[in-house]
Amino acid sequence: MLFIKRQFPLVVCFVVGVAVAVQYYIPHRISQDFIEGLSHWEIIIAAFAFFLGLVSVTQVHVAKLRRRSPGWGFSLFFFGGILIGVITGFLSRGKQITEAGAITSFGWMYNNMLNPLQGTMFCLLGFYIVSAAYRAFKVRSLQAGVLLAVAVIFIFSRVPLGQYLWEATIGGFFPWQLHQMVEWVMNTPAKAAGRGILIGVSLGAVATSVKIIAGIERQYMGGKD
Amino acid sequence: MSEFTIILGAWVSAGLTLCIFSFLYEDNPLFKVAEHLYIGVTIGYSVTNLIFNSMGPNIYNPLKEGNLMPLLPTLLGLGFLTRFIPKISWMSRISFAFVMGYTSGLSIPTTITSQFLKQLEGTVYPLLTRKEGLLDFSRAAIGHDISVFILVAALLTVLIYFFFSVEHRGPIKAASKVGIYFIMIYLGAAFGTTVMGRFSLLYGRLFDLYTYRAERYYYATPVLLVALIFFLVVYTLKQKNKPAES
Amino acid sequence: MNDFLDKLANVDRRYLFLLVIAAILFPIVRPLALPGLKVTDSVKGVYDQIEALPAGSYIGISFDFDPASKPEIYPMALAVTRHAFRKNLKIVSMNLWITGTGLADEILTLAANEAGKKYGEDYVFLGWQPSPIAVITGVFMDIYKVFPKDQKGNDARSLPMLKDFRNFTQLGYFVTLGAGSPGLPHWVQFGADKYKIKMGGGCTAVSEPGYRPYYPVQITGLIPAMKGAAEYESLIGMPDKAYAGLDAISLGHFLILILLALCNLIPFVKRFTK
Amino acid sequence: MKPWNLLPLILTASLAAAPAFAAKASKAAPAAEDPAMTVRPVTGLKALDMPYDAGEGILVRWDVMPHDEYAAVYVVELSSVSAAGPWVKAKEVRSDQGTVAELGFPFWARPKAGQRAVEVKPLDLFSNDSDAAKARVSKAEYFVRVRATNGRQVADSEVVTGRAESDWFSMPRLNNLIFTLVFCGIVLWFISHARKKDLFLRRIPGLDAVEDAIGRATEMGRPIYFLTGRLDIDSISTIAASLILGEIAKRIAQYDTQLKVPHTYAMTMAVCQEITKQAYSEAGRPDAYREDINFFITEDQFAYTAAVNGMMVREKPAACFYMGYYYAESLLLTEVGASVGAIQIAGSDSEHQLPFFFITCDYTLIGEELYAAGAYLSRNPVLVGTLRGQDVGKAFVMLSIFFGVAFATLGVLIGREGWVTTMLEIFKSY
Repeated sequence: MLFIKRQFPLVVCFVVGVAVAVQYYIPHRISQDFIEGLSHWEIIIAAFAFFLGLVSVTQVHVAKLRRRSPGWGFSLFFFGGILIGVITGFLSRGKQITEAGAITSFGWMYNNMLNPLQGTMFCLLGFYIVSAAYRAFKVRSLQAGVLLAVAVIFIFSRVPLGQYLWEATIGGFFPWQLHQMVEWVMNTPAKAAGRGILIGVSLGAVATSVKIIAGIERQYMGGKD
Repeated sequence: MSEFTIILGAWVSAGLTLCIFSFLYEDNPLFKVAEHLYIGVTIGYSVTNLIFNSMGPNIYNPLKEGNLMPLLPTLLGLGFLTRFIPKISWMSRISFAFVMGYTSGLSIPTTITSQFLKQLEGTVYPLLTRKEGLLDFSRAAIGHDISVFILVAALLTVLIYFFFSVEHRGPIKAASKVGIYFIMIYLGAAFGTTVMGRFSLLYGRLFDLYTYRAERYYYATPVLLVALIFFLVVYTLKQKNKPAES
Repeated sequence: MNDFLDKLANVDRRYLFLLVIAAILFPIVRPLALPGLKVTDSVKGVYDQIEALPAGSYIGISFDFDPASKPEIYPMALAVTRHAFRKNLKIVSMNLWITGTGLADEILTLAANEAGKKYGEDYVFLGWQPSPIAVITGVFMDIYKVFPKDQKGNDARSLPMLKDFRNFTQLGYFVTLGAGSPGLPHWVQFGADKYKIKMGGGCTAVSEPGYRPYYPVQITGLIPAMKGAAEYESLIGMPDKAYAGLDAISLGHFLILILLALCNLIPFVKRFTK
Repeated sequence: MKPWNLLPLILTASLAAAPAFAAKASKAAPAAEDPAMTVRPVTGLKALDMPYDAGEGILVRWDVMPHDEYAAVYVVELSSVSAAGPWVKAKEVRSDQGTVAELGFPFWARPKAGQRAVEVKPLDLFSNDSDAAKARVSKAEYFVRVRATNGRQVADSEVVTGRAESDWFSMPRLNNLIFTLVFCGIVLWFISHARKKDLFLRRIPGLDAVEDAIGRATEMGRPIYFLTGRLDIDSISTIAASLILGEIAKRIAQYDTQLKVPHTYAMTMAVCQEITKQAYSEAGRPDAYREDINFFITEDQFAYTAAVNGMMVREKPAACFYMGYYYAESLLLTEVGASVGAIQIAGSDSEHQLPFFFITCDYTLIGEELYAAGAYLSRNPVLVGTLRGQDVGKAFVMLSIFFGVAFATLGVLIGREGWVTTMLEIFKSY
C-alpha cells in the first residue's frame, strides 16, 4: 500500500513529464494526437477541480451568513451575483447571441454588468499609475535615477505634444529625431536586457522542471500519511 | 434589443462603474456591493461556461457517442475532489503528479525554444558588416556594428547579474553593476510604453459615462453621481462619530 | 515653507486622483486641440479619395466594431460619415459585428441630423447579416439577396436612393472601420481585390501593424487608432472625440511628468531652505 | 559534423547563385525568341516523403533544366485517381525558385541539393476538413507530374507516384534537443554532487527581508498575504511560486501569525493546500495549520483583484508576497498594498510587470531570482546544487554567445559570409 501512496505518484510524474518533453521532438501523427489528447485531459481535470474552488468560496460566504459576522449582508450580493450569472446563462444555454442575431439575457448581462465592471477595475490603473509615480518614483539611488530618466523620455516622446515641444525647444541640437533615439533605446539596450532576463528565466524554469520530473522537488506530495 | 433594455443597460453599467470608482475615495458599502456582485457574476459565468462550453463538449458528448476517452481524465479530476474525504485524500496526489509532470514536461522544450533560442536568435550577430565584398565602414554600418556590440554587452552583463553561486567580486562585480543599469533602462522603457495604454483605458470609461449623461438615457450619469456623492458624505459622517467597525 | 513642502510631498493621493479625472474629463467636454498633430499620408489617402468624389455619387461605409473598441473607432467613423454628408454623397452602410449595430445607427443618425440629411434619400443602413464572407461576396453581386430588408425593416428595393443601385461595384469609394476580424482583411480579399474598387480602412492601435502591409497598394488609405481619427477630424475641421482622446492622453502624460519632477525636486528644495 | 554535410552547403550557394545569374541574363536576353530554345519535359522527377513532418507533405524534386535561363515556369500537378487522371494544380514555381534553401531547414537537416525541391500538401487540395477525409487523404498515394512552360510551349514530364509519411524525429530541432540535454544534464549532475560541500550563495536582499517581514506581522498581530500569480498550476511560474509558499509557511508556522493565500484557480489552491500542510507539519506545528489558509475567490482577473484589494483595505495586512506570473493587475494590488502600509516583496518573471513591482514594492526578485528563491530559502544542499547548475548553464550560454559572435565577426572579416549565416543557424529555433 505504501508504494501506491508514496512512490506511484512520483512514477506518474516522471513518466508523464518525460513523455511530454520527448513528444516535442517527434513530429509523428501519433505524437501530435498524444499531446492534443493530454491537453484535452488537462481541460477536463481543471473542470472537475473547479468544484473544489466553488465549495471553498461558498463555504466562506455561508459561514459569514450563519455567524452574521460583520459584512454578512454583502455575501447576499455574492450569492445574488451567482444566481444572475447562472440563471441568465442557463436561459440562453451559454450563448450571448442567438442565431437570429438577437442579444440574449446572458449577452445583456455580459455587456452591461461584466464588461463595465472589468473595464472600470482595469482603468483604475490610470489613477494608480499616477499615485505610484508621485509616491514611489523618488530617486533614491543612481539606478532609480536611470530608470526615472528613461521612463520620462519615453513618456515625453509617446505623445504628439511631446514631440512638438521637443522640436520647438532643444530638438535642433540632436542629429537624430526624438522618436529615432527612443526607438534605438527600445531596440538595443532595453531589448537586450529584456532578453537577458528571459534567458535567465528559461534556465530557472528548466531547472525547476527537472527537479519536479526527477522527483527531487516533491513538497506537493504532502506529508507522511 | 428594445429601447428599455438599452436604457436599463446604461443605468446598470453607469451605476456599477461609479461604485467601483468610489473605491478611489475610500472603501465603502457601495464598493463592497459592486465587488461581491462582480465576484458572484464571474463565478456564475464560469459555471455556465463550464457546463455548456467545457463539460458538455469534452465529457458529455463523447461519452454519449460511446467514446470512453474522457473516463481516465475524469478519474484524475475526481482525484482532486477526494480532498474532501481525508481518509482517501492521498489519491489527489496522483492527480497532482499528472498535472505537475505535464506542466514540467511541456515547459522544458518550449522554454528552450521561445525563451532561450528565440532570444539568442536576435543577439548573435557579427560585429562587422560587409557590402559588395568590401568591409563596410560607412556611418550607417559603424552605427549598426556599435549597436550589435551594445546588444551583446548588455546581454552578457545582465546574465552575469543573475549569477547566484559566484562571489560578486572584482570583474564579476563590475560586470554585474553594468548589468543592473541595463535592467534599469529596460524597466524605464517598459514603464514609459505602458503608461499610454492605461490612460486610453481610463478615457474609454469616462467617455462611456459622458455618453450616458445624454437625455436619451434619462441623464443616468449625473443622477447616479449625485446619489453616490450624497451617500458617501452620509457614510463618512456616520463613520466619524462611530468607532470603526472591523 | 518646509512644512508646506512636507505636506506637498506626501499629499493625500485622492487629490492626485481628482487631478487625473480633471485631466482626462476636461478634453472630453471641451476638446483643446493641443498642437503637434501632423497629418500622415495614410490618413490623407482616405480623405483625398472622399474629397475627390463628385456630389451624388455612392460611398460604402462598413462599421465593423463593437462597444469594447468604441473609444478608438467611434470618432473616426463619425468623422468619415460627416465628411461624406458634407460632400453630399449617398451613403450605403452596413456592419459585420452584430454587437456594433446600435453604435452604427447612433453615428448615422447623429451625423444625418447635423447635416439635415434624410434616411432613404441621402443614406441607407442595411444592418447586420450572419456569415461575413458570404455577406461581402454577396453585396458585390446583388445587395438585395443579402439585405432584402434594411436595418429598420423596410423593403430595401423601395428606398428611393437605391432606385438604380444594384451592388457595391457601383460605389465611388468604400471604407471599412473595424476592430479586428471579420474586417479589413476580408473586405480586401473578397471585395476590393476581386472587384477592383477603390477602398480605404480604419483600425485600432493593436491591429495597425497587421493592416499596414495592405497600404498603399490594396487600400488607398488607413486611419490608425485614435491618433489617425484625430488627424481625420483635423482634416474635416471638426475636432471631436478623437481630439479629446489625444488631448486627454497628452494631459495625462504631462500630469505624470510634472508629478515626477515635483516629487524629486522637493527634497532638493528642502535642502536649500534648511 | 561529417564532411559530406558541407557538400550541400557549397552546392546550395552555387545553385542559389545560378538562377540569380539566370534571372539577370533573361532580363538582358533580346526579345526575339531563339527557335532552338524549345521547352523539354523535366528529367529526374522524384516524389518523396517530406522529411520531419506528420505526414502532410510530399517533396517533389527534379533536375535543373538547361532552358531555365529562359525563365521557364513549372507547375506541379497532383492526381489522386490515375496516371492520366484529372490533374489538380498544386504549386507554380518560377525557374529562380524551388531551391533547397527555401524549405527553411538548418544546414544539418537540409535535403541533398543539386535538384529543385518543392513541397506540396495533398491535404490542401483533396480534403474537406472532416477528420475521416483528412486521415484518408494523408495516407493515400498520389500521381505527380510537372508541366514546364514558357507561356507558349508546354512540356509535361512523365508521371511518378509518391506518398507522405509521418516521420519519427524532427532533425531541425536537433540543436534544441542538444541544448536541452546539456542543461538538464548540468542540473542533474549538480544535484547528485551537491550533497558534499556547502555552497556559497550571493545575498538576495528580497529573501533576507522575509524573516523581519514575518516578525513585523507577528508584532502587529496583522495577517500576511501570499499570492501565487495569475496563471494556473499548468505554468511553471505558478509552481515556483507555490514552492516559495512552502518555505515561507514553514517560517510563519513558528509564530502564531495568520497566513492568507487567496487563489484564482482551484488546482493551484489544492496543490498549495498540500504544500502548506506539509510545511506546517515539517515546522513541528501541525496543530497551527488551518484548512482555510488557502481559499478560492474567482477565475476572473479583475474580480479577483477587486476582492483582494477589498480584503487588504479591511484587514490591513502587515506583509504581502506577490510571487509568480502577473498581468496588468500587478499595480492595482501593490498600490493598494502600499496604501495600507504593508511590506511588499514581489518575485515575478513577467517582464512587462517588473517595472511596476520595482517602483511600488520594497523588494523585487527579477526573473530567474523567482526560480532561485525556493532553493535559497530552504538552504537544502540538493536544491542549492541546482542553483549552481543554473549558473554553469548561464556560463555555457555566455560562452556560446561570445564564440558565436567572435566566429561570426571572423567570418565577415575573412569574407566568408556564407559560413556565418550557416553557423548562426545553430542559434535559431525550428
